[in-house]
Amino acid sequence: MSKRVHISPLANEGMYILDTASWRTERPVMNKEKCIECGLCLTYCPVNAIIFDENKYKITYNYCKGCGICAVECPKKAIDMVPEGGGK
Amino acid sequence: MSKRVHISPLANEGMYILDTASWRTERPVMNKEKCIECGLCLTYCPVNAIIFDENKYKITYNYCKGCGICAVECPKKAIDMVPEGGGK
Amino acid sequence: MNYIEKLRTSEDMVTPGMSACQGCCGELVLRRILQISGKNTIVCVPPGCMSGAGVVGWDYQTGMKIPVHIPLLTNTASFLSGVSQMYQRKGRGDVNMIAVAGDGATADGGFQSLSGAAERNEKMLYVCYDNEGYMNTGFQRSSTTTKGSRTSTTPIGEAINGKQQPSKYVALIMSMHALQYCATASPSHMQDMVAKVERGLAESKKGFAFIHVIAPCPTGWSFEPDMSIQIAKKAVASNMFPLWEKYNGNYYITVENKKPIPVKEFLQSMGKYKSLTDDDIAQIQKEADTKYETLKKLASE
Amino acid sequence: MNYIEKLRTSEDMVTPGMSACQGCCGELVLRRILQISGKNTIVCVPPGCMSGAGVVGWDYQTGMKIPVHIPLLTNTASFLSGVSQMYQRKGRGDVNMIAVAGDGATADGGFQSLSGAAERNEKMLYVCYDNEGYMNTGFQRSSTTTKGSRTSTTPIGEAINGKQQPSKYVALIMSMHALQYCATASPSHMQDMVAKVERGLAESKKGFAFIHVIAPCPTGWSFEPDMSIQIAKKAVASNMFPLWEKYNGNYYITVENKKPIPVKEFLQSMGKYKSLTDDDIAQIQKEADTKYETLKKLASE
Amino acid sequence: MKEIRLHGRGGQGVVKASQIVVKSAVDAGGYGQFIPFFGVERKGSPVFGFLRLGDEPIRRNTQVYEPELLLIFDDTLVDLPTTYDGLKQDGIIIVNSKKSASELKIPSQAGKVAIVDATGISLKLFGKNIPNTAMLGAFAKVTGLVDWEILLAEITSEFGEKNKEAAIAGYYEVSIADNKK
Amino acid sequence: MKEIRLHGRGGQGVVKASQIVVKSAVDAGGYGQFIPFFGVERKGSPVFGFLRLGDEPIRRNTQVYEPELLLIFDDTLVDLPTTYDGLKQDGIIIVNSKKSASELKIPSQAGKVAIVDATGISLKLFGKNIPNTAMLGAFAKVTGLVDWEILLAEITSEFGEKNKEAAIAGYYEVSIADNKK
Amino acid sequence: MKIKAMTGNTTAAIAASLCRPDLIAAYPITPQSSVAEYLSELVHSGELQTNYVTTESEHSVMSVIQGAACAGGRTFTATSGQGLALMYEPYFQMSTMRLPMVMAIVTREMISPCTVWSGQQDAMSVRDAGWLQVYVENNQEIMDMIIQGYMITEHEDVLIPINVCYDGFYLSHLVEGVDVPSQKEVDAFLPPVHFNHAILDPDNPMAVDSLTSGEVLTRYRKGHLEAMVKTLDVIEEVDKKFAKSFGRSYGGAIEEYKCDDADIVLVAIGGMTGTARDAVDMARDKGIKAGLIKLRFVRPFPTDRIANALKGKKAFAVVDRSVCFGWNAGPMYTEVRAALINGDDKYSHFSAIGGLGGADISIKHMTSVIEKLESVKSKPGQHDTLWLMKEF
Amino acid sequence: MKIKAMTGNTTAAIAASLCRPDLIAAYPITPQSSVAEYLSELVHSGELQTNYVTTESEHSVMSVIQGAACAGGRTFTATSGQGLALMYEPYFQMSTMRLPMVMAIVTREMISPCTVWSGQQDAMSVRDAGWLQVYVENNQEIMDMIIQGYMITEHEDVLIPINVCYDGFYLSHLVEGVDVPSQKEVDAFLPPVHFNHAILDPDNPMAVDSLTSGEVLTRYRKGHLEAMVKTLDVIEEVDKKFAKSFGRSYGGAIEEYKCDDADIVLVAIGGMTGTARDAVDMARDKGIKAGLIKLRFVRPFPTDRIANALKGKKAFAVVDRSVCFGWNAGPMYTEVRAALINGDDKYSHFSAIGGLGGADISIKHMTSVIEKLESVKSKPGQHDTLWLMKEF
Ligand SMILES: Cc1ncc(C[n+]2csc(CCOP(=O)(O)OP(=O)(O)O)c2C)c(N)n1
Ligand SMILES: Cc1ncc(C[n+]2csc(CCOP(=O)(O)OP(=O)(O)O)c2C)c(N)n1
Ligand code: SF4
Ligand code: SF4
Ligand code: SF4
Ligand code: SF4
Repeated sequence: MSKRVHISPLANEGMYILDTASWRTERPVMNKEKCIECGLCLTYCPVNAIIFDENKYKITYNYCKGCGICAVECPKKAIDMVPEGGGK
Repeated sequence: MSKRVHISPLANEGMYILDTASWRTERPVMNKEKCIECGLCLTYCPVNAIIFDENKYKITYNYCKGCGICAVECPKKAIDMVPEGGGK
Repeated sequence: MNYIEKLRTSEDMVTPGMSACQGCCGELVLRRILQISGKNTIVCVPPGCMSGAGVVGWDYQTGMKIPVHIPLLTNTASFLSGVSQMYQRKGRGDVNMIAVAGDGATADGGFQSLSGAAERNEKMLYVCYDNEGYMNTGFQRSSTTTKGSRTSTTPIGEAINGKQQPSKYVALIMSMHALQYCATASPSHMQDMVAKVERGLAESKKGFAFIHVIAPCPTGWSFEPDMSIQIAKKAVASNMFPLWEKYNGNYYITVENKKPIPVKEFLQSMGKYKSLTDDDIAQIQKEADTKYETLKKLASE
Repeated sequence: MNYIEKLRTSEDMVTPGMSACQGCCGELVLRRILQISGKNTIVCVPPGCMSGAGVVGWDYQTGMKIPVHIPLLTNTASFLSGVSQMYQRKGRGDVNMIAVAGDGATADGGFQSLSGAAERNEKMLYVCYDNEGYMNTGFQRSSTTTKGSRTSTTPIGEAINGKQQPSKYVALIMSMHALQYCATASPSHMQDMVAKVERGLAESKKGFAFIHVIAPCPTGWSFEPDMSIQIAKKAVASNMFPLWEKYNGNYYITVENKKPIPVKEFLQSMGKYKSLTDDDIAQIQKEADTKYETLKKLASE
Repeated sequence: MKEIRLHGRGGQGVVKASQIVVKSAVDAGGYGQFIPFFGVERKGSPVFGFLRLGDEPIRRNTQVYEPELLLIFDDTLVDLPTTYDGLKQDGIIIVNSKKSASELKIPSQAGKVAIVDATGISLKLFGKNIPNTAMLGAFAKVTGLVDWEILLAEITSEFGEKNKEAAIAGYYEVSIADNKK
Repeated sequence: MKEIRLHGRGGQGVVKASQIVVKSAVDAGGYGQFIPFFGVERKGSPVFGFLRLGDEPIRRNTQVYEPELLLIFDDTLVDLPTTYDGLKQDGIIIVNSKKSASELKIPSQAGKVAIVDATGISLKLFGKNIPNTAMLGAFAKVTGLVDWEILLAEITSEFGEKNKEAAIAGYYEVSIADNKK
Repeated sequence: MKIKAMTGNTTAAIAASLCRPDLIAAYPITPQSSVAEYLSELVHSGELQTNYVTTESEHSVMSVIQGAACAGGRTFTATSGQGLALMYEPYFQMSTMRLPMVMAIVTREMISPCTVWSGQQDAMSVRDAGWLQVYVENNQEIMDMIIQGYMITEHEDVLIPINVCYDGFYLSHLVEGVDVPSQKEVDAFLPPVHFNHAILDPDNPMAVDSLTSGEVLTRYRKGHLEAMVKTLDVIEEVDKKFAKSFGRSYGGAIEEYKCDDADIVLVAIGGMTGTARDAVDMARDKGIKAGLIKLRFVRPFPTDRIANALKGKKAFAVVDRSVCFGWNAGPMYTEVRAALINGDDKYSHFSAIGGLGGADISIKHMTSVIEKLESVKSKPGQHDTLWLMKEF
Repeated sequence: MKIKAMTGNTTAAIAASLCRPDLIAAYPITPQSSVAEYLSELVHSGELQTNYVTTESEHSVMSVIQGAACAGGRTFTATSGQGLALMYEPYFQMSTMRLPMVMAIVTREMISPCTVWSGQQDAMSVRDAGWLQVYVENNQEIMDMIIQGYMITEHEDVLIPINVCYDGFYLSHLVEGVDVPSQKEVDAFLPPVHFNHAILDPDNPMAVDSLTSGEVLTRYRKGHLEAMVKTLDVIEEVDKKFAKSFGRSYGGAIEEYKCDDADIVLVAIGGMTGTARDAVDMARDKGIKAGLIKLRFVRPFPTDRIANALKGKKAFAVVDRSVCFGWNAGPMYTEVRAALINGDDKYSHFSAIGGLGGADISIKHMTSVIEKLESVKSKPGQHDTLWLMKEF
């Protein structure tokens, strides 16, 4: 913890980030075959764990909480929730 | 002033009445000839200085402030505002 | 009994000599409401001209024949909620619970408390007498003050001319709460007002009733005291202050206004609008039209 | 750029790891709004789940890439008014001023402050994410909680069953203020929501913009986290949460609902309504119908 | 330092008049202080004010209990028990009235009594009873406590020419007599 | 008086478990006190609790810095520097784990180490990881600080039969070993 | 009676419900929320027959209650921190209208910095708003003082509302055994509500809180202050009555612990007192002649009892869980000093401040206070404020 | 400079406008209203270029200002009584966020009983909310302390908001000559606003008021208290600077009047001080060795200066225009007692309370205090509270 005392209470020493990935009991796995790149999963992911990279939608797992919204909302059922085998 | 001290601030020793009649510079005078006993003056008098007594509308002067509303609102112009000659 | 009979036979609950100004519609409204509600009433009058005029008494002398309290500017509806709840609890739901509050206590300082009580549908009749300003402290602007109006905090000046924001239409806002009864009234339309107070009281036994009454103020608005009722009439006639009510979920325009007079006629009848430009007047006209349009839509089948 | 392109190319302003629950729509809404507004933004997040989840930071670490403050539960709109006024004064009217506040901070504790800022037409975009309760303190009832809902202060009991009062429809109430822009939105209708946030931001440069967003809460409402968007969809489809906006004084229903599903379908998809009787449901149905009727009237030409 | 108490009714301009006296005193390089009484100010209700004038800074911040001078704007007020209260031995009373000193129940300790029909002046000039500027004229004449020219200038700049006239009328019309014991 | 510290994660039932221990102690006529740690309680974030049991009234109202016993509901927590902090010489550690003592980096001052797969028991019985009642079984067995019958009764009345089963499983499955120095 | 393990908040809720309130209004706030929740459960289940009002804010909570009290009702609420702050306007009016009630303050640190945790800053900062304030040590005392509270506040010589203040989290969330009296026992102890010295009632019309002149207002203020003085006796009287009925006694406005032969004395407030007891005992074991004053009532301030308890001592320190901003010290330290002006002793003394914003006050902290006292006891005068910071 | 006769409220408005505030927010309340009105006139006429915000309540006034201060703005407001009470929640946050500003408190008695008149109860009761508070004697001091106030509050060692408290009606409506500095003179004295220690700015993103742990919060509190201590020096420093520029000096946190050889001392606060000066002089004329301490700053409390000023005196009394409910005395009397614990003197002393709810404090009242002091000066110890009631 920084020993600096500001005059007013404020925070500007880096980002406060919680390890939300550890909450997952299931992880969303995208079936690239079925995916039509509609992007709905990205729009609905509360965590912004889904990114658009090299013209493809991809799930990242650093913060994905495993809520399963993407799987439910995917119109092509291209995302499966599979039990976590631990780790990220 | 009463020397009684209540526990909580409260007032129950008679009515607080201001001498609003003394404000009058003009007094409303009703012309009984013109009056059709419609009662509008009574309904509009903010002070309730107009009463209905023995089937007639009458102006009382104990508290009448002399605003002149009754005179303006009387549909028959039966009320005149006349300069106060002092006294009630 | 017609309304005039009612008024002439009912007892005045307020001290005969209270120091509201000559021609004050606030005084008129206060007396009428309490005449209708009678002795079996508890009334709250928050800080404002009415309480300032002595109706809550001075030292050990009271200003009413009925129990009266001056709550805070900010808590009339919640204070009265507590009283009302206790009376319901005691099985004394028959007692009328009435608040008579200015626009400041209603739409500004006490607005949250009011909205909360409406949401809880507390059993009371809350009447706002709207003189469009904080009169008791010297006519400062309130949220209900009409745009362009001169007040002591929105004076007429070289740089800024009167109030800059349009009026907050507190009646319509309140009507969008799930309350029991909501209405507007004008002392100029006494029959309508008496009927609404009676209905409001009846509905207040079931839930929250709100009545918004226009209360022209000769002192603040700058007109002769004898013109109060005339001014109120023009407010209605010009749709600056349309008369309507809402109950059982439905809106009704109670005094239809087929041929409204131009707002200009209303505005020019008093001093506080004397520096309005034609543009200002056009804008106020538009607001009045829109207001009435909205009400008509809401009141449509 | 369509809305999906916008969302996939814009930067997330919020800490990647915030502790909102799995499937929380509040988090979704917060991230989306700030993605759209971008770096040139100052945001206020009053006490509630979002600030509690870490977006205002902890000790010396911040939770956002943009300036963020946690005002009081009671003063978000007025605090932000002050910030906004200073930025106007500095000639920096380009900076987006955004509040993201729960229903408690909006319709209850902060309601007066909100109504006041709307009346002054302060330049800001105020977004209420409505999860119908005080979630951060453990799902107590709020004024927007739907009638019959179980909350931790309106539990299901032998004597009293859930919340007793209907929901306070804060969007419609706010729309009756003379504000710049007012809308409702749902995360399930993302395109509509993005458009409204964009319009709201544009309008916020001229005055007060208010958006009321439904934010289903798996934890408080008792449903599986993956159903959040489905629930939001049903809220819209059943007219529990119709989508509309008001600007330039006109109301528009933005997502017309010709064939609404019964509210029962919505209500039964979660635990908090599990003790509703058929009567309760019928009443909620009626309220939803009335709400939609009112909106249709207001939106009529 | 002179301690003066003013009595009037709401609407008669007691406060404004006193402020002008203080301004005049200050403009002349002297010291003055005025404290209005803080009741429920309503039209017609009795109004008090406490005025002090002197050559040294005035420090006390309190009401006047033992005035050397009473300025009474409304002769109906002489019936109130408090009006003459505390008047110093040989104190001066200036009263707006058409009545005579005896009708006004002037207390014995008064030295001088000055009577002016300020209401009459006001009604003549303005058509209503705002006696304050006429009273100021009488005050200047009777006490000499303020510079007459400065006072007139202040009155003119604050209220205009008509009021200057009223002040001048008050100055000349006031009748001063020793209080017969 | 015994001072105990509990470590778990939000959602694992640390608070509930501790409350049951205190209840059991009180029901048995003894004294107990539990203070949960007051952080931002969110799912998955580390949770602490401070438990005291004794035969005399417990007066202090403070956290536990030098526990005689550590109850660890989640073995991932042993990596945090604070978990083993302050453990008394010859103190006891009860940990929910499948791992061995050496993998758990048990500190040298520990006397006894008790390991139970409470998560395994919970998953088997409930299909999810709520290890608290199994941990209570292990706790009862290892420490003897609460009356086993009363504890079981409390668990049953609070959580039902399934949890009673879990507690019993924990009781029997826990393996206790001396910490090799 | 039956001993049950429960949290401080549950205890408060049960205590309130045992006193048969007519009306409860509450608004949730950490760490008070579960009081509001538990009471709503009792009401929704039908166990408690009371009018329970859930308002939109604490300002309205206090206002609703004020209305109910003006109709003669017995009322209850609980709040914390910001809730109390938002209540301040009607809070001040409640006491100056002399309306009796019991309000629990689940003490919380004040914002800013942003916090939801423990500390007594909220209650301490409003101690000059005319209420009675008692700070309690454990859950049993929460129970007992809420019950006693109604007897005190409704006592005809008192008629001043009372705050029962207990530490947020450290008591509100602490579970321990509480001797819960039965409804019958409480009914036997506490008479039904009966005050009506100011009442809104069509059968007895009056203006409550008419506009008041300075002279008359001064009389009301004087009456209020004198009632505070009398309250000091009522506190002792009710404590004795309570002891008779329930067998527990708290010694009135302060409690002295091992003070008789002490030469250094610690003053503690609220939940930290128990910790201080242990620390004092430990110091005694080491031969240090330490004693303890538990400051229970802060309003009325027990000036004389404190001065007596400290008479002849060498040194004292007050441990505050809040600050007095303009004094570089804690508020109770300042007031204890003020209590000592008439005595003959020259003390060594200092202020200790700890436990802010959820921080703990540990045995070591208390011991450090005692050690500092021991080391300065022969150097009369004021010593630096001791900040009880991070664990050593 | 030019001497003009004006009311205290006009003085305050002009003083504020001379300090070039970025934003003013205000809500009318008796007796403050004309401050809000006069400022709006300046703004509407175009004379004053500031953002003037008229809110729906005082809670929002303080909140709008807080927002503006978080954007680096210099701000002003004035309030009274209930307005201050309603503001309490953001008021506390303003100081603990360490946001500088000047707020005039036009002191007013607190409700209930219902009143709109003078008294210092409003400001005194919130003195433990972290603000600086100075009480002034006359209109000139209103002018000067608002200007000094900005220099003090924005001083880098301070950064704590300040209340300039002046008596409602007795100063707010009092007319007297005030030396009004020119804009140029004020500009030369007061640097443009420059603080940005906590700022909401997209070019420098930070979280202002993040959630904070107890340990870190304690550091902020400690910093706040230490800044209060430093403020005592800053007050003297600014007073000297001001004297250099304007030729008027107030002596810092307290002013001693004829104390040197006094054996009895009166302590006065605010507008009553002038009356006390006259009473002291009159007593001196009668051969009574009376002196006076004018207590200017209440926060930070000038403990040492008071103790020094009273060193060797026989008796003192503090005249409070407010009450301290739990002490049967006035609040400043209590704190002055606390200031004296380290000295060797045995004083005769008592609390005097007067001027509540608009009541006057007359020369006779002050004289009665002096006479009582004279009569008890050789009887060390505490004497009964003296209520300054109806004129004798
Ligand atoms: C919290 C608070 N702020 C300010 C005031 C001062 N105040 C008393 S009456 C009043 C005006 C009330 O206006 P309104 O309700 O419109 O009534 P009116 O005077 O116009 O009749 C104000 C601002 C107050 N009493 N309380
Ligand atoms: C004056 C005040 N009272 C109570 C609280 C406690 N509190 C903090 S967050 C919160 C609930 C906020 O609810 P809402 O705005 O709906 O946001 P949500 O938690 O649902 O996201 C409450 C009541 C507070 N911070 N301030
Ligand atoms: S499971 Fe939830 S958090 Fe993870 S990627 Fe899908 S929507 Fe996002
Ligand atoms: S003049 Fe006015 S007060 Fe008098 S009777 Fe007519 S309406 Fe009433
Ligand atoms: S100022 Fe206006 S509202 Fe107030 S009493 Fe006078 S006329 Fe009535
Ligand atoms: S409780 Fe509800 S609103 Fe709060 S973080 Fe969890 S899901 Fe979101």
